[in-house]
Amino acid sequence: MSKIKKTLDNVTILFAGDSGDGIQLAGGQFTNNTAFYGNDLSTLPDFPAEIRAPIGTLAGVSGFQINFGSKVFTPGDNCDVLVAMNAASLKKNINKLRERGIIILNTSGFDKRNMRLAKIPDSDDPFDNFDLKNFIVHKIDITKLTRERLQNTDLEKKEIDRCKNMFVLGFIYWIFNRSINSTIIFLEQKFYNNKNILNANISVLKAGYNYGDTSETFSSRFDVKPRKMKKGSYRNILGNQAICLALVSASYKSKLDLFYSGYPITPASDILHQLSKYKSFGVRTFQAEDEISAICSAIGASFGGNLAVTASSGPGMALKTEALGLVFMLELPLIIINVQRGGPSTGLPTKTEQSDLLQAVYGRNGEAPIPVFAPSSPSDCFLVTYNACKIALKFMTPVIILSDGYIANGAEPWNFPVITDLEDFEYEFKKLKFSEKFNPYLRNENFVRNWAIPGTKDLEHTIGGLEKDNDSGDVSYEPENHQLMVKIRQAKVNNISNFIPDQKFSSGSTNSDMIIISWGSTYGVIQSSINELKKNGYDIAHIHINYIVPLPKNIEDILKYFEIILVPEINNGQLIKIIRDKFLVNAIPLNKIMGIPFNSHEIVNKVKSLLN
Amino acid sequence: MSKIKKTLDNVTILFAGDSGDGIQLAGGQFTNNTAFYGNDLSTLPDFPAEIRAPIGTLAGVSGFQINFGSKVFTPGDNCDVLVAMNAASLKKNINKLRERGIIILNTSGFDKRNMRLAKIPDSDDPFDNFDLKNFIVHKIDITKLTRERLQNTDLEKKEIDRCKNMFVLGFIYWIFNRSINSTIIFLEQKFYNNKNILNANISVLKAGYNYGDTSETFSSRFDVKPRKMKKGSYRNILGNQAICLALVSASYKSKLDLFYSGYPITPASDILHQLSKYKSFGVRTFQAEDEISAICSAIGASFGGNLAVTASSGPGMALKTEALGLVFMLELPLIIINVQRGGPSTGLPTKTEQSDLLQAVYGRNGEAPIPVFAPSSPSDCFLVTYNACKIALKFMTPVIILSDGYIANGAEPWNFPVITDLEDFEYEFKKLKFSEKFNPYLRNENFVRNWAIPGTKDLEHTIGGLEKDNDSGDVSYEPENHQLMVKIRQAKVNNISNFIPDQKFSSGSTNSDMIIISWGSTYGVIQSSINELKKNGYDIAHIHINYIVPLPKNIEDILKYFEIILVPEINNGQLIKIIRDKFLVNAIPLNKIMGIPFNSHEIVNKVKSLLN
Amino acid sequence: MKNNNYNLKDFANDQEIKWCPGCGDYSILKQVQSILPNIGISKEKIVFISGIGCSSRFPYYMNTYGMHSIHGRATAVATGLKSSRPDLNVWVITGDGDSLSIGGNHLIHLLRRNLDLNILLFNNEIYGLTKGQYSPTSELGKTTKSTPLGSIDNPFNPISLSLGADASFIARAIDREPKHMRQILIEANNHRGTSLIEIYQNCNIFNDGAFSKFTNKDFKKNNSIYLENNKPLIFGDENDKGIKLDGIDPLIVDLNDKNISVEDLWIHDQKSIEKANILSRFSDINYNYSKFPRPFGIFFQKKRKCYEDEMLNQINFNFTEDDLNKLIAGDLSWNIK
Amino acid sequence: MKNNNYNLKDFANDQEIKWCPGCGDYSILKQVQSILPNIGISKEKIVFISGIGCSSRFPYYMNTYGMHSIHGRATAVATGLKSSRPDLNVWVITGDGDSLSIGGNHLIHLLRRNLDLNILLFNNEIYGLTKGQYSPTSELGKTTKSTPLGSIDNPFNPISLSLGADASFIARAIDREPKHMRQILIEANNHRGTSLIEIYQNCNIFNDGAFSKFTNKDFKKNNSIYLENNKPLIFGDENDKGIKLDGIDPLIVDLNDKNISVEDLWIHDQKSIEKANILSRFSDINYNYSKFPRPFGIFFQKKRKCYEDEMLNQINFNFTEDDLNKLIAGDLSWNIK
Ligand SMILES: Cc1ncc(C[n+]2csc(CCOP(=O)(O)OP(=O)(O)O)c2C)c(N)n1
Ligand SMILES: Cc1ncc(C[n+]2csc(CCOP(=O)(O)OP(=O)(O)O)c2C)c(N)n1
Ligand code: SF4
Ligand code: SF4
Ligand SMILES: [Mg+2]
Ligand SMILES: [Mg+2]
Repeated sequence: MSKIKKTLDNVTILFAGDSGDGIQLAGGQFTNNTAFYGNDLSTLPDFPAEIRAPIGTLAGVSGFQINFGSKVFTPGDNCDVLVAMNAASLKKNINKLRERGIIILNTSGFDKRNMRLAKIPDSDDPFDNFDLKNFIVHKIDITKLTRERLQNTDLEKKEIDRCKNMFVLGFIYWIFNRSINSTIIFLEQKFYNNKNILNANISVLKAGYNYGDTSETFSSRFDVKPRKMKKGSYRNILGNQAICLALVSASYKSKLDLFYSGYPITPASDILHQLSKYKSFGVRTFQAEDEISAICSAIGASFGGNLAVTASSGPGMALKTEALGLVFMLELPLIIINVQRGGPSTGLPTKTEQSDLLQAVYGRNGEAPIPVFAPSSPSDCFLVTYNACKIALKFMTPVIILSDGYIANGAEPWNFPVITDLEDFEYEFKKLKFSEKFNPYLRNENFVRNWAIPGTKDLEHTIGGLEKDNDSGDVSYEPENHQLMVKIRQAKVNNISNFIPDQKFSSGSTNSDMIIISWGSTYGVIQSSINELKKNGYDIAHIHINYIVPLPKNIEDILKYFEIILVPEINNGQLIKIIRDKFLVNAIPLNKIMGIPFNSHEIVNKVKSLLN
Repeated sequence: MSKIKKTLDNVTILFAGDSGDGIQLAGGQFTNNTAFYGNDLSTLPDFPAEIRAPIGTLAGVSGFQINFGSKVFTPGDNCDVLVAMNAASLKKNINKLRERGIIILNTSGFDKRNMRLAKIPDSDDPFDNFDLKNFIVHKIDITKLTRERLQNTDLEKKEIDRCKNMFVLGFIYWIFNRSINSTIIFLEQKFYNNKNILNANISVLKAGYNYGDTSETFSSRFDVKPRKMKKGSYRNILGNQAICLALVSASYKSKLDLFYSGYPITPASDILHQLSKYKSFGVRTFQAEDEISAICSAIGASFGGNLAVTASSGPGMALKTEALGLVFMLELPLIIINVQRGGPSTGLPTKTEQSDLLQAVYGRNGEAPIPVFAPSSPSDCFLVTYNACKIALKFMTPVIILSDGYIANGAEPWNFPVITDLEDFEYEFKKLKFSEKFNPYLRNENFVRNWAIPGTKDLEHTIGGLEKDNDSGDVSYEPENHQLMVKIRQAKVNNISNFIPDQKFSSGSTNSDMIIISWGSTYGVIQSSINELKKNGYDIAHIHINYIVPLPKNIEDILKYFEIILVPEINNGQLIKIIRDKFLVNAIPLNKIMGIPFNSHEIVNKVKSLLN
Repeated sequence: MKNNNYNLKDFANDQEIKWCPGCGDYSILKQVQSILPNIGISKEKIVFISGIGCSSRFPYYMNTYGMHSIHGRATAVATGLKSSRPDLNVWVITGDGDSLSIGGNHLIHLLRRNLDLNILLFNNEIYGLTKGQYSPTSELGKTTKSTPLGSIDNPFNPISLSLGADASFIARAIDREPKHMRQILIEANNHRGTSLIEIYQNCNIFNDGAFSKFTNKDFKKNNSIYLENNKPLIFGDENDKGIKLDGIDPLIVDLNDKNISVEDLWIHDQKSIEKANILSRFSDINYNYSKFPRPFGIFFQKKRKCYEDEMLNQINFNFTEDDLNKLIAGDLSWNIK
Repeated sequence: MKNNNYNLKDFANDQEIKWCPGCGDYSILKQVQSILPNIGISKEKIVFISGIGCSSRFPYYMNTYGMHSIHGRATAVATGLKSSRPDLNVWVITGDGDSLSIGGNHLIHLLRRNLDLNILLFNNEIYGLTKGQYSPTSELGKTTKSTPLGSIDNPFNPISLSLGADASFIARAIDREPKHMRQILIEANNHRGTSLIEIYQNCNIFNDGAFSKFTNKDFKKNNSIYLENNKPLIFGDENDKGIKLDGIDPLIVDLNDKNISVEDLWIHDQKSIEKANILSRFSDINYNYSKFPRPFGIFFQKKRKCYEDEMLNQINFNFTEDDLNKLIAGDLSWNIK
């Protein structure tokens, strides 16, 4: 039976089900397939906070949202397609579906038990409890169909039921007119030593696909336009992955061994996990006893001449505060990554937030300015991390990278580089020239001190956290010297603004109606909001700040063209404090503190209210 | 022989010598005597950084400066009288003496050995190395005179030499026309079980006094005008002492046991030392294994219904960061005192600085606003600490007190209160009313939650650092609830501005030529600068902010009268960032980062340059 | 000593329990809830303080006072609470990561100070909450998320470490032996001083079967030995093996051997630090004891002064307002009239 | 093994030493500077890492590489340095406050991990740099600035604690026995693994005479015992006392007694963890050993794998740029042309 084909610009699908339903795997497979197909895309996983939340409950719902098409900035505000494997997942997500959106329901997930677990009142038809009239609903008994398909295998019921996600995936592939081959290859790798399970999964995947063909369910299939991407090699990438790849690349290009030290914490742990798989690339990873040991051991490694890195999140970053002061005083290179999560305190460990900015900028005893950089998307993590390594080594300074949970676990296509195309590093280990007197705190024209690593003859010296004399490097409590050193260390950091790119407009120009200033993971949603606003005739400028300390030199120049300055942040207003202090402009905040990203309509509405 | 008497408004004396010379003791004695005499006064001790720096060296010089008279704000910029017990102490301090100032020299401290240790070139007359022509110099062989006086005692030479400081003290008493009785009483207490030493000290003290009478040294004696103080009882007080007395008083008035937990660190340790002597006032002190344990144990005590307090400095404060987030989330009362020192990192442990302000205000992960109060002088520590306790208990919140090394160790007369006159406390332990449903996060009209302490029947509950539901107090990851809670916690802190005094002018009015904004230990020097400026016809307004988070409500109103706003700070510009951000005024910084306080001429010059 | 006619349910609350189905934590929760009705302490006097980890969610499920604090610091929080409120009955709930990784220092300091409280160390030899990294008790060579090629950290022996830190009560229990666990919980609570119980707890998601040697019917009796004070050390499928001390060296002996009599065996003596030290190394691969069974029960117990009592001894609460006024006035004050 | 013709002066520098005159730190500095010329390692390969405290100023006075880090963290810094630079010869300098109070956790973790470095723990039973508060090794009842009524914290026994943490080399020395100290320093440096030496150090300003029992000529021989491997435990003014093991219980015996022969005495065996545990409690008032002499020398030594070696074993540095390009490209990539 042939069906109508429609071509669309963008589609957002939300896969939802119990955390045991294999939602993340199905979502991940669809993402890879989509990327391969050439769509632009952005994803947002939503894990339950508990390791194994009780089956069937609202707390146990796992979600995976993907937005894909010809131009994509965010995982999508509302979704076009919602897959709900059980009652709880429908209850939790139904409000995210746009009007006339498509719902695919696994009817056996709506039995009495599931309804009770989802705390939905009893009724004859379970679906009476949902207001489905504005949606296109497809009820499929996926559980039953899967079991029927596998009834002649040796598998246990539990194993059979675990294949349900392949049915959904196959069906979705069919709807979007895709080949199932990428997933077959994946399954072959995953289950290469268990043929029974492999065959079952493939069989159900095909069943799902064929169900589309044979059933009367859909009256149309969709083609989603691929993105016109510039020439190059692409892959999908998560933010934490990109950080790891940047670190390994920086290690290779700088010819310094990579030493990574961390203590597990959500959502930074994956950096430790991934790097510990890179031992074949000369990477040392150290799971320290706590975050203090993590940063201190990294400081030790940096002293020894390694490219040293540590990462953490909220509470763990707080613990690194004292040692951050030390490494600042030592003037040793160090990369500190904060994958931010909802705070304060333990807060909302599995949710995203941008609320550690002021801590990064100001949160130390004494005058201790440290460069702070922030990537704007998963793939941008590569560039920002790589540049952070370059700056850390060139300027003998710690650099803080502020990522967040949304970037860390979100995926997007990435036009990845080859190693030879990456910029070279500029730093050197001090060697003594003939008859020179050595002082570890002697500085070059950029105020950068000598890096003399243990093992180098004749450069024996001791450094520490006490103030030191500018001339000799010895400990000094002299009043004038202290002031001089504070000013020099500040000047060194300020001077980095001469080595970072000038601030560019992401949208608009000095002639635009107003300007939006943003940083971190809000980049995508602001871009898509501005595009939407453009359709309504608004001309909005946007600068997205990747380098927060020091700021690019030309920001003041840019801001003077604007009367209306909006600063949207996923916090209670942090960057805006810096902007107002530095430039004395009446910037206006837009804040969302819900552990989740902005929706574009929130930005659009705010902009409209400011301009009308 | 009778001599001329002169009456002066103010005098500054700097006692200086080797750290073994008993300088601090002599200075302290003179201070008490001076206070008793009715002078206003302010003192500044200057300890060597080392425990026992090598005798006779520059690093070993110990100093004690006292400014006293009819109205005193600071320990004095320049001194009128310099006592120098050895060569190093003269070399180090000669630049502090005003023109035509008096130098009293202990000649035997200028022998070859002492000159060598002070790194002064050899010459026939040691005094050729100093440019003394602009001063009135009195050379006395104090060592010799002391030894002669005690030659008939059984004391060892070491013990005899240790009495030198009494000679100086006696001599100074004579110059300023004082009775030596207060010191005799002190000595009797100190050496009550060693009569030999006692008699020797008294004898030398008298010798010094008599030396003034009998020698031809001075042609005039001085009377320094007492301050017209308002009626009341007075004593001398150091900043750290005042904090301790405020805590004990607050404990008594609030009827809560005091639990103090700390880990030794300069210059906060004395709070631990002093409170541990107050066990007879129901005070528990706990020397924790580190600062993390110090704050966490205090949190435990607060949970148990104590008035809980912890104090530290620079590196130790940094370590408390994570737990500060916890207690903020728990919404338990806690006093955290930061006696600031020179930073960053270990920095300049024995020097003063105001550079932890931004850390106190912003240095935590997540949105965690905590009230920050700062005393302006040693005696002000009492009021600010007492008020911090009141606010902490009334609002169930941690409060950070920012003192500094200068306030901690500086002395001034204090018009102390009697307990009955102190304000009462407003807080209550929750008790369950009949058939009420209990929720620990239910709030009163000031957004303050219930304090239900273990041991209270029927109020069993668990609190923690995860976000919690506004209605039930249970853990909650709901987006809207998180935003609500962040806003409520912020509103609670903001609302405290309704319960702190309105900002008053310390000098000037809305009609003044310009305004100075300050906080912390700069109060005194700014006041004296403004007085000096007044003499030159300048009318300068001054507001000194004791309550930094939240700011008094009327600051914006005040600032709008001024075009020139100067913010002097002993850091690289911190309060000014908050002022500029909040009020968008082009405040101008004046910064000194030398580990020492401002001199008034630095302020005066800056003001003049701004107004001319 | 039954009090207030409590029963288990009085200590449970209506919070939804969020541990994975099958997690060993459930058993521990239940045993604690079972013994509390009988310890003679009113509910409102009982406080559970935890750090962060799966195990540390425990206080949420208790109908008592509780605090879910921060990672590794429950011991420090409890120290402040107990020393300022000696009237309370305080329990610390902690995991192997919480207490031995980030919280190691506070733990050993609490043990040496000896406050009268009970520490339940849920040892699952893994980080549960952060989804499966190795912990300081994970065995050498373990592959986990953070050790794909196997761990290279020699694990702590928590019992040896506690002995070294002068703990005054040290015991071990296991989730699958509820009766034994209840008995140990009661003894720990009766002990005046800090009681540390290491409880083996199966994390069926990230480290399933870590303790199957001691739970599997087929071989648990050969791999474990249950200590009873003043009783000989006997174990084995048929209670047919014993342990003897040859001078300072323990030997495993066969009780079927006619030359061996029960009288010759090592008699467990909870007061002996020397014996406790050797016992703590049983089955430790580092010390030639790998063939020995793993001991459960009370290793060591010692009377020692409690910190909070000594603190209280130094304090005087009976001062008058006048005393305080004098303190404020100091030694040297003057009046302006 | 003499190398590079170094002598003591090569390891001293021109920095002014800022310890108090008479401080025990001077002796330790000198002994270290004396042995370094002979350990066969070039000066530029030697690194001293310290925390904060009087003792921690040590690196400033050494003409080697050094870092004066932050309070309690020298062990953590050294862990990162040694594991990433196994070629270096690393020494940790720390005080009793630095290593056992704030730094206790990093210390025990370093001991269990067993990196090949040497820890010199300057134990003066006081906080020197902060001017005289009690430390975790101060004796019960001690009055100090922070304990005007006497301390109530049971002190750590650093040797027992280290044994509990699985240290692979544990020794004790004292500032006033320079020759013995040098010998121990050399043995510690020769040991592959973490060597902990507790060095008694007199703080003549804030805790003068804390160790006079072991330094005063009149009674030091009765109060201390110097351990030598494979030698019997003998001490006393006239070498007239010995220690015997009665089963598991040590006894002090009089060698003048004719019924006692040297053959019966406890033979020191550095490999025995059981014996080391008992030795560590000698003279400990908590355990009925208060009459026993305080041991000096090597308590325990054990061969165990070093962390940095195991780390290196898992690492491969021989990858190509192509391998790296493949890693970046991942399993699934595509080209847009
Ligand atoms: C300061 C800090 N660092 C890290 C974390 C992340 N974290 C939470 S629990 C945990 C370890 C859990 O292991 P364990 O203590 O053994 O408890 P379990 O979950 O196994 O019961 C970690 C590392 C945190 N919450 N806070
Ligand atoms: C984080 C932090 N807390 C506290 C201090 C203050 N402090 C410096 S040294 C020291 C203890 C010194 O004692 P110890 O380690 O025994 O060394 P000693 O001076 O006796 O050699 C303390 C508490 C600090 N520098 N940093
Ligand atoms: S992850 Fe492991 S320890 Fe945590 S609740 Fe699940 S089974 Fe229990
Ligand atoms: S205070 Fe004590 S430990 Fe510190 S240098 Fe002086 S004598 Fe040595
Ligand atoms: Mg665990
Ligand atoms: Mg010490």
